[in-house]
Amino acid sequence: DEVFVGHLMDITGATGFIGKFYADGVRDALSYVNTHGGIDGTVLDSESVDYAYKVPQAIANYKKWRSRNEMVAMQGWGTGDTEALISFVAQDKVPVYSASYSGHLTDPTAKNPKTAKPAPYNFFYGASYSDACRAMVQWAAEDWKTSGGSGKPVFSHIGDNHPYPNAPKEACAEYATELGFEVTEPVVVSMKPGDFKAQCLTIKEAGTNYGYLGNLGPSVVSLVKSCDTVGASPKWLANIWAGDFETLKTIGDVENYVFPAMTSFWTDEGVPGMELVREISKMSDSSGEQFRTHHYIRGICSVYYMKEAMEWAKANGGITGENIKAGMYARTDWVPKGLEGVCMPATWTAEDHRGINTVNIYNGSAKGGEPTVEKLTTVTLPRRDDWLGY
Amino acid sequence: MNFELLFQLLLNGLIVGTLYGVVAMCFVLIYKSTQIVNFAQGEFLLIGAWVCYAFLVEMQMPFWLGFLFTLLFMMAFGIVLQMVVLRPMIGEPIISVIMVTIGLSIFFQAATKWIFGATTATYPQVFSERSINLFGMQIETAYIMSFVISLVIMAAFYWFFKYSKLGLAMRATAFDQQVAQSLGISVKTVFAMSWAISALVSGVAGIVIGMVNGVSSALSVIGIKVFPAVILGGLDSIIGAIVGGVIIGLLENTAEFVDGQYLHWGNLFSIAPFYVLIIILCIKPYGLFGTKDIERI
Amino acid sequence: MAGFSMRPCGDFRTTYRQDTRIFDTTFVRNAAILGVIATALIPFVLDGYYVNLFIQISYFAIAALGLNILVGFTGQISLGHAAFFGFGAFASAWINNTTGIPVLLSIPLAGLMTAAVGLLFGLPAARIKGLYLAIATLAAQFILEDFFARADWFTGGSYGAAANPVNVFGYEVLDDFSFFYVCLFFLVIMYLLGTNLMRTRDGRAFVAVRDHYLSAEIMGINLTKYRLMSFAISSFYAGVGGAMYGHYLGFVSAEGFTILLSIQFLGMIIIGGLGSVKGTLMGTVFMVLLPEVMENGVGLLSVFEWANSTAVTDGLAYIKEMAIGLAIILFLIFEPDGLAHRWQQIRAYWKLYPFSY
Amino acid sequence: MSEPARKIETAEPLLSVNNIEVVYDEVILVLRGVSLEVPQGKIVTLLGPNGAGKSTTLKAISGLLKTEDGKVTRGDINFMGQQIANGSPEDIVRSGLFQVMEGRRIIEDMTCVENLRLGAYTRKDKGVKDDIDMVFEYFPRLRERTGLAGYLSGGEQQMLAIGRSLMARPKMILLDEPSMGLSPLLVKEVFGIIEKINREQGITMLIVEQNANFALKVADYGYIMESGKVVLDGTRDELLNNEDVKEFYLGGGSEDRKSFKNIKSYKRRKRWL
Amino acid sequence: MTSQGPILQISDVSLVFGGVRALSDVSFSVQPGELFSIIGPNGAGKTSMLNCISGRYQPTTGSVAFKGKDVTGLKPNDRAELGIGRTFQNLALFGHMSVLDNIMVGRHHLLKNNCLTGPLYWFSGAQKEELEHRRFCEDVIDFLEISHIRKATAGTLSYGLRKRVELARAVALRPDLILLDEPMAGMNLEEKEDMARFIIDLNEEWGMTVVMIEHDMGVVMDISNRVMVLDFGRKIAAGLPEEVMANAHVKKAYLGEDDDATDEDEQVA
Ligand SMILES: Nc1ncnc2c1ncn2[C@@H]1O[C@H](COP(=O)(O)OP(=O)(O)OP(=O)(O)O)[C@@H](O)[C@H]1O
Ligand SMILES: Nc1ncnc2c1ncn2[C@@H]1O[C@H](COP(=O)(O)OP(=O)(O)OP(=O)(O)O)[C@@H](O)[C@H]1O
Ligand SMILES: [Mg+2]
Ligand SMILES: [Mg+2]
Repeated sequence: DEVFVGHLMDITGATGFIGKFYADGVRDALSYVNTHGGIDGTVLDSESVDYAYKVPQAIANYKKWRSRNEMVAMQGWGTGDTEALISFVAQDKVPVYSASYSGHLTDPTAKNPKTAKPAPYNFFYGASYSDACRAMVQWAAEDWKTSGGSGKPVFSHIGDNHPYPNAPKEACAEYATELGFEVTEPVVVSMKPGDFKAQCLTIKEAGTNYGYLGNLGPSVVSLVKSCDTVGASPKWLANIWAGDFETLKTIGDVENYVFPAMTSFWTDEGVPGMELVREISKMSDSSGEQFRTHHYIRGICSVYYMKEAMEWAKANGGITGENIKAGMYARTDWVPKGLEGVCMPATWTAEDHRGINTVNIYNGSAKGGEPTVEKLTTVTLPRRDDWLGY
Repeated sequence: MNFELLFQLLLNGLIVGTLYGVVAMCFVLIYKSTQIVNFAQGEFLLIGAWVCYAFLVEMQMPFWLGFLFTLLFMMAFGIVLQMVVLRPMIGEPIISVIMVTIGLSIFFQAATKWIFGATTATYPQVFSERSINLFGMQIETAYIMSFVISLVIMAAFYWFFKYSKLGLAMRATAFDQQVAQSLGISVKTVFAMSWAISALVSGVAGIVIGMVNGVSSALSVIGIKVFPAVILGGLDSIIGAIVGGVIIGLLENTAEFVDGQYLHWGNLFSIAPFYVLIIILCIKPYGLFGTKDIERI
Repeated sequence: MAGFSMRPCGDFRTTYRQDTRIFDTTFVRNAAILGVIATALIPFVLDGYYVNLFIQISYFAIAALGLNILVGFTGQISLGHAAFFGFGAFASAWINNTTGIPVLLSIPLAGLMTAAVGLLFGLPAARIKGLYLAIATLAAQFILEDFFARADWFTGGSYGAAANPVNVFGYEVLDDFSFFYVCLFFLVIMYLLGTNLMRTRDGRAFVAVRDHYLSAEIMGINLTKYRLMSFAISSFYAGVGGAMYGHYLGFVSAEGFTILLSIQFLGMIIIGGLGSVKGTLMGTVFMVLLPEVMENGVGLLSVFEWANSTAVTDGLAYIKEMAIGLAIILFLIFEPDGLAHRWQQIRAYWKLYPFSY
Repeated sequence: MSEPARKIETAEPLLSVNNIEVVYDEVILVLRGVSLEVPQGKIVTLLGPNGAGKSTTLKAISGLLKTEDGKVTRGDINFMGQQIANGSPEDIVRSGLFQVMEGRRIIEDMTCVENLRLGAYTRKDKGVKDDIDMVFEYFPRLRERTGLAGYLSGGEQQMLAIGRSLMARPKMILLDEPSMGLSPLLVKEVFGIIEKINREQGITMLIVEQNANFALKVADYGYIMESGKVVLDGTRDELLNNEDVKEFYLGGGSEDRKSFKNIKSYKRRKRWL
Repeated sequence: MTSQGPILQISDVSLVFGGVRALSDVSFSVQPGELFSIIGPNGAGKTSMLNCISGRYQPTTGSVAFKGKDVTGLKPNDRAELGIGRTFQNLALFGHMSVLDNIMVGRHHLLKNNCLTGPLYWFSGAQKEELEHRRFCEDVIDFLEISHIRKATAGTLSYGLRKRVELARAVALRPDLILLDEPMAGMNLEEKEDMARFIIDLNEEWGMTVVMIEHDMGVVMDISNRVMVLDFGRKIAAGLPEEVMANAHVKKAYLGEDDDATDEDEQVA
C-alpha cells in the first residue's frame, strides 16, 4: 500500500537560490526511503511541486493533494506558504514539515500570549530563527570579552521588513539587551540585491560590532561586498539560510562570517550518519561526487523525522496525520536511525514544538573565493517558557 | 548633524544614480522609438551580465574582448528578439506589446536561471583596484567606467534623435506607425534598430552591475527600480533619464541619512523616492524634461 | 454598405428595452444562466482541486474586473492593483477582528475602505496621465507594501493577520465546498453590477474619458471626477476580491501582494481583452489555469524513465516557467486584442455562416 | 447600371487596379470589385459619397490597408508593371508611390522642418534642403511656424501634409482629400500647385476629392464610386456634362444653382445603385 | 429661449500662445436664434475662438458671457451643462464606442443615474431613465439619418459619417448654443446639402442658436444670418453675408479673388 506525501519546493522563485538545495535533500531522501523498504513496507507516494514561492499556487497544490491524493503529511518550504497553510493543516490534521523556522510555529497550543494562532500541525527540524540568533548573540557576548572589546558591544539587526528576516528581530534584540549589548535601530536592507553602500555607511556610523543578517543569498552577498567597500566590517551573524559555502564563495573576500548549523557538514569526517547521507545523495548523483550544502542535509533530516514518526504511526493504528503527529511526540531526544551525528537529538511535545535547542556555531571566511569554515562553539539554550513560540 | 556622513552618502548617491541613469536610458530609447515600456529590461541587463561573465570566466577572455563580444552579442540578441517576437506585434495595441515584454521577462528569468544557475556569481577582478578613493569615499572602479560610458552614450543619443534620419524615423514611428509607414519608413527596421541599441546599452549596464554586485537572477529587479528615474526625468528625454537617475540616487541616500540618523522608520531608503516621485509628478506631470502631450482639439 | 452592425440576420427588436439587454438574444441569456447553474454543480461533480481553482478564479476575477474598469474602460494603467487587493484582505480581517462585524458584511465594507484608499492614491490622476500615471500607481504599490509590513495595528505588521472564516447565519464556512458558493455568489453579483455600470451613464463616461478625454470634457464630463471615480470603483473591486482571498486563506501575510501579482492582474485583463467584462473572466481563467496546465503537462513527462532524474526534473521546473512566459507571448502574437475579441469574431462568423462576410 | 471600366487610350497605364475586393477585420467587405487605371503623367480623380470606399481604395494601393486589419482578397494592383496588392507600404513608397493620408496626419511632436525631412526619408540625394525651401515657397506661412506641428491650425497642418508629400519626389502621389479644411484661397492655390507639379515634374496623381468642381478642373479622367463599386467613369468633359454628376457633385447647372437655404423644402435621394 | 439680450457675448478676447497671437481683442455677440458664421483664412484663429467659448482655452484677456452670465472661468464640462454643445474640426469621437453610445454620452449631464444607482439597474430606476433618453437619442439618429449605423463602432466609420455622428452627439446634449467647426469639410455637394438642411432644422425647428465655422462660401452665404471674418486673430469684418462678401479686404485676404471673379467659384469653393 501507499501513502501520499506532498512536497512544496521553490526552485525558480524568490528563494530558489537555496530552495533548490533543500528540495534536493527532501527528494533524494524520499526516494531513498522508497527504494529501501518504504515505511515498513508502505510506499511513500510523493509529488514535488515547484510553487515558485507563490502562495496561491502553494495552496492550490495543497488542496489538490488533499482532495485527490489523501495526503497524510507534507514537506513544506517557505514562510509565506507555511503561514498561509497553518489553519488549513490544523483543520485537515496534516502535519507539515516546513523549512520556515519562525518561532511562533513552535507553539502548538498558543501558550505564549504573543502567539497569534496555534500551530498544532507544524513541525520543523532545527532551531527556530529566534533561537539560532540567540545562540549567536550568546557566542558574541563571549567573543566580545575574549577579544578584549571595551564598553558595550553594538548589535544590529539587518534585513528586509518581511516575515522571514523579521522573525527573530524582537526576540533576538531582547536577548542581546539582556546580555548587555547596545542594540541599534534595525537596518532595513531589501531582499533583492542592489547597491547597499548607503546602508553600510549607516552601519559603519552606528559602530555596529555584530550585525545579524536576516536576508539570504544575493542580497546578503551585495550587502557584505558593499560594506567591505565603504569599510564597514562588523562580525556578521548570518541566519542559517545565509550561511553556506556557496554564499561565502560568492562573497569572495570576508573574514568574520558567523553562522549556525544544525547538521554535520558534507566534508565532516568520522560522522557515522554521513554514510547514509552519501547513499541518499547518490539518488540524484550516482557519481557521488557532488558537493552538498548543509541545507541539503537538513532536508534529509526533515524527511527522516517524518519517516520515523510514520513508522510509529503505522505500528500504532495506521499512517494518518494524527498518528504521525503523535509519533513525533513518542520519543525524546531522538535521532533517526542511521543519521547519528548528522541530525541532532530532538524532542517535540504536545505543548512545545521546539525540536532542538542546541545550535552549532561556525565561523566562515573566504579569500579570493576560497571559503574556509571552522567551528566556534556549540550553544545549548534553555527551554525558557517566555521563549516558546517567540 | 553628521556632515561627513551626509557628504559620503550624497557622493554615493551621485555615483549610483548615474548607473540608474544608464538603465533608465535603455527604457527611454525603446519608448522614444516604439512607445513601448520594456518590462523585460531587467532581464536584458541580466543577460548582458551573464554573457559577459561566461566570456570572462568560462572562456577566459581578457576583459576588453569579453566586453566587446558581449556588446556584439547583445546587439544580435536585440535584433533576433525583435524579429521573432516583436515584429508580429507591430501595429497591435501598445499595451499588448507591453504585456509581451512581461512574457519575455518571465521567459528569460527562467531561462537564465536554467542556463546559468540560481546562484550568484562574481566577476573576476577586472581593474587592478576594485575601488578607488574619491573625496574620502571608496567608490567601485566599475562605477567610474559606467559614468564615463554613460556620458558618451548620452551625447550620442542626443545627436542621434535630434539630427539623424533614422532618429527622426524612430520618433515618427513612435508617434504614429501608420503614418510612418506611409512615409516609406520601414517600421521593422526601426524597431530592430531600437531594440538592438537598447539591448547593447543594457549589456553595458548589466556588466557594470555585475562587476559591482555580482551576477544573480535577482539582478533584474533594477529594471523595475529605475522606473521612478525614468519618469522623473521624463519618459522621452535622454538627458532626463540621467538626471532622473541621479536624483533618485541622491534621494535614496538622503532618505537613508534621515532615516538612519533621526527617524528610524526603516526602509525609507527604498520608499522615499516613491513619495517624492508622486509629489514631483503632481507639480510637473511630464517629469522634469518630458515633452507634454499636445492637447489640441 | 456591408456589415455595419453585426447583429444576426433576422433578429429584429421592437423595443429599446430589448436592445439594451446584457445578452443579445434570449438564447445567449439562457446559455449564461445555464452556465451559472452548471458552475454551481462543480463541487458535486469535480474534486476539491477544481473547487479550489474555481475559488481562486473567482476572487482574482473580481479584482481583475476592477482593474479592467480602470485600465480597460477608463484608460488609466495601474501597476498597483495587487496592493489594493492586499489592502482589502487586511481591511476585512481588521474590521472583522476588531469590531466583530460578520465576515459577509466586512467583505463589502473592506471594499469601501479600499475604495477610499484607491481614491487617495488616485488623486494624482487629476493631473497625471498615461504611463506617468502608471508609474505613480507603481509608487502606490510600493508605499502600500511598505505600509503592510509596518502598520502593526492594522495588518499585524510583517507577521500578518489572521482572518476568520465566513460565517453565514451562524454556520461557519470552513471547507472549500461551502466557500465555493460564497465565491459564486460574489462573482455573479459583482459581474452583474459591473455589467450594469458599464451600460449606464457613468460607465459610458469612463469609456469616453478613455477614448477622447478632451471631447469628453466638452460633452459635459467632469474629467477629474471620473478619473478618481474609476480609481475608487476599481479599488472597491480589488478590495472585495482581496477580502475574499483573505478569509479563504484564513491568514493574510504582507508577502503576497507584490508587483508580480499586479503584473499578473494586468496579464489577466490584457489577455482577456481590455474593456470587456466577459473578457476579464476569460483572461482570469487563462492566467489561473496556465501554470496548472503547465504543471500537469510537465507531470505527464514523468511517465518516462529519463524524466525522473533530478537534473531533468529541475530543468522541467524552468521549462514550465519558460512555457508560461512563452504561452503569454504566443497568445498575444496570435490574438493581440484578447480573448474577448476572438470570441466576438467567432460569433460574428457563425452568425453570418455560411456567408463569410 | 455600371458601365464596364473603359480603357483610357494610353498604351500601358502607370497604375492599374483590377477588380479588387477588400475586407476589413476578416468580416467586413468594403470594396466589391473596383477597377481603375491611371495613365503615366495624368491626373485622375476619384469621387463619391461618404463611406463609398475611396480612402479604402487608396489604402489598398499604397499598402496601408494592412495597418488597419484590412486585406485585398481578390483582384490585383499593378504599378509600373509590378504586382503590389498586399505589398508592404515601405516597398511601395520606395517604388515611387506616395500617399497623402486623409485627415492631415502630421507628426505632431515634431517641428515643420522635421516633418518635411521625414517626407524625404526614402530619398538618398542631396536636394532635401532645397526642397524644403521649395515647400516653404509654396506655403510661406509654414516658415514662420517654428513650434511643434501639433499646434498648427487645421489648414496649416493640411499644407504641411501636402508639402511633405512633395518632399518624397515620387513618381505618383495619391492624395486623399487635399482641399479639406482649406480656405477658398488656399484651395485654389493647392490645386494650382498640384497642377503645376504634375506639369513640371510629370508626377502622376490620383486624387480623392469631395470638391468635384476643382478636382474635375485639374483632372484628365474621373471615376465615381458608390458602395464599394465604381459606378461611372469618363474623361473630364464627359463627367462635367453628365446630368447626374452635375446634379449631385457639381451643384446643378451653373445658371440656376439651388440655394442651400431652400434645400430644406425638398428631400431627395438618388443613387446609381 | 426667453432672455432678451444676446445669448453669447464675447468681449475683447485675446489669446496668446507663446509668441503666437491667435486672437487679438475680438468682440462680438450672438443673438438667440441666430445662425452665426465665422470665416477666415487658415490659422486665423477661428477654432481658437470656439475653444474660448467652449472652455477648452482660457482667453489671455477678455471675457465670455453666456446667457448673460460670465462663464470665462468655468471648465468645459460646466459650460456643457449650461447648454453649450460643439463639434470638432479634427474628429473627436469616442472611437471604440458604438454610434449610439457616443450619442448617449451627449445626454450625460441630463441623466441622473450614477455609479451607485447604475449598477442596480433594474431596481434603481436607471433602466427606465436610460430607456427614456435612448428614445430621444433615437429621435436624433432618425433626424440625422444615421439609423443604419447605429450599432457600428464609431472608429471604423468613414470620415463623412463620423462628422454626422459628431453632430448627433452635440445635438443630444440639447444645447441652446451649438458650435460647429467646419461641419461640411470632406463632404460632396449632396452631403453638404443634407448637412445644410440639418443645420437649418436645428436652428429653426429645434431652436438652437448656431455658431458655425465653414470654408464653403456657398453654404455660409446661403444659410447664415450674420457672418464674422477673422484674419490673423483680428476681426476684420462682420455683418450680413452680402455686406461681408462685398468687403474688399475680405475678398483679398480670404477669397483670393479679383473683383470680377465669377459667381461659380464662390459657391463651390
Ligand atoms: N478599419 C476599418 N474597419 C472596418 N471598417 C472600415 C474600416 N475603415 C473603413 N471601414 C468602412 O469602409 C467603408 C469605406 O470607408 P472609406 O473610408 O474608404 O470611405 P470614403 O469613401 O473614404 O469616405 P469619406 O468620403 O467619408 O472619407 C465605410 O463603410 C467604413 O465604415
Ligand atoms: N494650443 C496652441 N498652442 C500654440 N499655438 C496654437 C495653439 N492653438 C492654436 N495655435 C495657433 O493659433 C493660430 C490659430 O489657430 P486656429 O486653429 O484657431 O486657426 P483656424 O482659424 O481654426 O484655422 P483653420 O481654418 O486652418 O482651422 C494658428 O497659427 C495656430 O498655430
Ligand atoms: Mg475617405
Ligand atoms: Mg480651425
